[in-house]
Amino acid sequence: MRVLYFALLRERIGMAEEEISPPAEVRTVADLVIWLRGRSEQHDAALANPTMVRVAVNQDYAQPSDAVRPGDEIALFPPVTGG
Amino acid sequence: MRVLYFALLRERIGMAEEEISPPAEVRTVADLVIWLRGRSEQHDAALANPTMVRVAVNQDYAQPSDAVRPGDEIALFPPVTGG
Amino acid sequence: MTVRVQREDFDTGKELDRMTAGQTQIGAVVTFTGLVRDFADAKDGVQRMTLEHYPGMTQRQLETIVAEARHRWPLDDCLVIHRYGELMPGDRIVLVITASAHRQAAFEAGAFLVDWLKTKAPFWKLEEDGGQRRWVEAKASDDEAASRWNR
Amino acid sequence: MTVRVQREDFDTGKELDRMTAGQTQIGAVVTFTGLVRDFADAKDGVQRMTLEHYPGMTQRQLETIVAEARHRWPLDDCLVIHRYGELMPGDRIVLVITASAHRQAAFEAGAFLVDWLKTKAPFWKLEEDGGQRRWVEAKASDDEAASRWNR
Repeated sequence: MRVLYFALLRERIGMAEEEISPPAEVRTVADLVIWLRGRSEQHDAALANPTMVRVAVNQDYAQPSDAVRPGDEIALFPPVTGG
Repeated sequence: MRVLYFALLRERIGMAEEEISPPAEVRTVADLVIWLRGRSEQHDAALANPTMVRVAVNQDYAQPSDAVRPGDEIALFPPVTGG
Repeated sequence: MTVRVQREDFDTGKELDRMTAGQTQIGAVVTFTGLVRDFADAKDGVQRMTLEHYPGMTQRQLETIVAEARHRWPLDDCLVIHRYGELMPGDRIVLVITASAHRQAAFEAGAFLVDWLKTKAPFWKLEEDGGQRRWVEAKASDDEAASRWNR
Repeated sequence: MTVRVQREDFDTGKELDRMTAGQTQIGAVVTFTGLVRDFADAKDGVQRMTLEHYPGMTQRQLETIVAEARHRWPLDDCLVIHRYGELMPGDRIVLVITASAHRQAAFEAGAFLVDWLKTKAPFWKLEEDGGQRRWVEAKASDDEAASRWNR
């Protein structure tokens, strides 16, 4: 499973992407965010405020209850500010 | 008093403008339209349907009750279709 | 703030560039370009449109409505060009450009000005199609669109 | 229907002319151009903005929303260009062009696409002003503007 970070989350976590293999009980977006927060202090601080984190699974916006599977491309980023 | 006609009204009445001197009792836009209808059969037919006639006094839209005075520029035309 | 009533064509891109060149407070620019369409009930002949107008009133009324738009929305700039004379399908008729710090102001002021042009600007369209000629009739839907700004 | 995500500048007038050339069914074309404004809380330094984006998702999501706009309004054509990379105040960021037989469709679809870009397109603005750098925060007003299309 590949995880991408963008903008402020990328800077806070200190990397643009990482390859991860979470345990089988990580089944949803919500599970994954909790699991990622355990990876480092930076992860924990960057992902602590759920209103500041958006998640896309395979390049589509995802809800906390949506499934994540091995092979997925997961992206975590702050609320967008384009246009 | 100068009266201008535009578009379909100009064609039906058969002239683009005329100089008129209505009697003193013609005080409002409504009075004037009635008076103009008496000028010829063409005037009468062209101005018969009030929903198809708009009036401007001195280049501003006017209501039937608005005053008309000697020296005014009066324009009569169908509903507009620009834009 | 500029209003032009002219026989000549206009260049939307050039007008847009002129309005925004060197400006750094404008965040949003909306342009509306109106074009002559093929006539809905066309026969086989050459199609042509003639736009008649009331010159003195047009300029005066356009300046009034542009002032009204500036009063209602925070506009940095505004341009209205309306053509008259003979036009063919595909030709440009009207251009409205609105510039503001905020996109909603630019969009709303643009729609307001176009609705106003459709219902109040003293222009009349004559369509010719081969031997047929026909004055275009005003649409009730245009009056409805314009009435939403009466508040 | 075209979507482009690019580093290079664009020419609104040229894109507009390309869309309308030879067309006689289009009656209304609306363009929205978004520009970099001076930063509200600027200090004295040189101002610069960097737009970061998520390339794969951007293109994919833009194509989806353009398809949605076509489904909601009778559009003859539609173009979205969004830039990324380094930009200075006054630079163009985004272009949306909508063309329709009817002006209301062109205006509404344009506003819909711009609202969507503001709230859903995966772009992030980093403002730099001399030594200061700051990620722009999302605005609640943008979410409100976008929510009016949820019907």
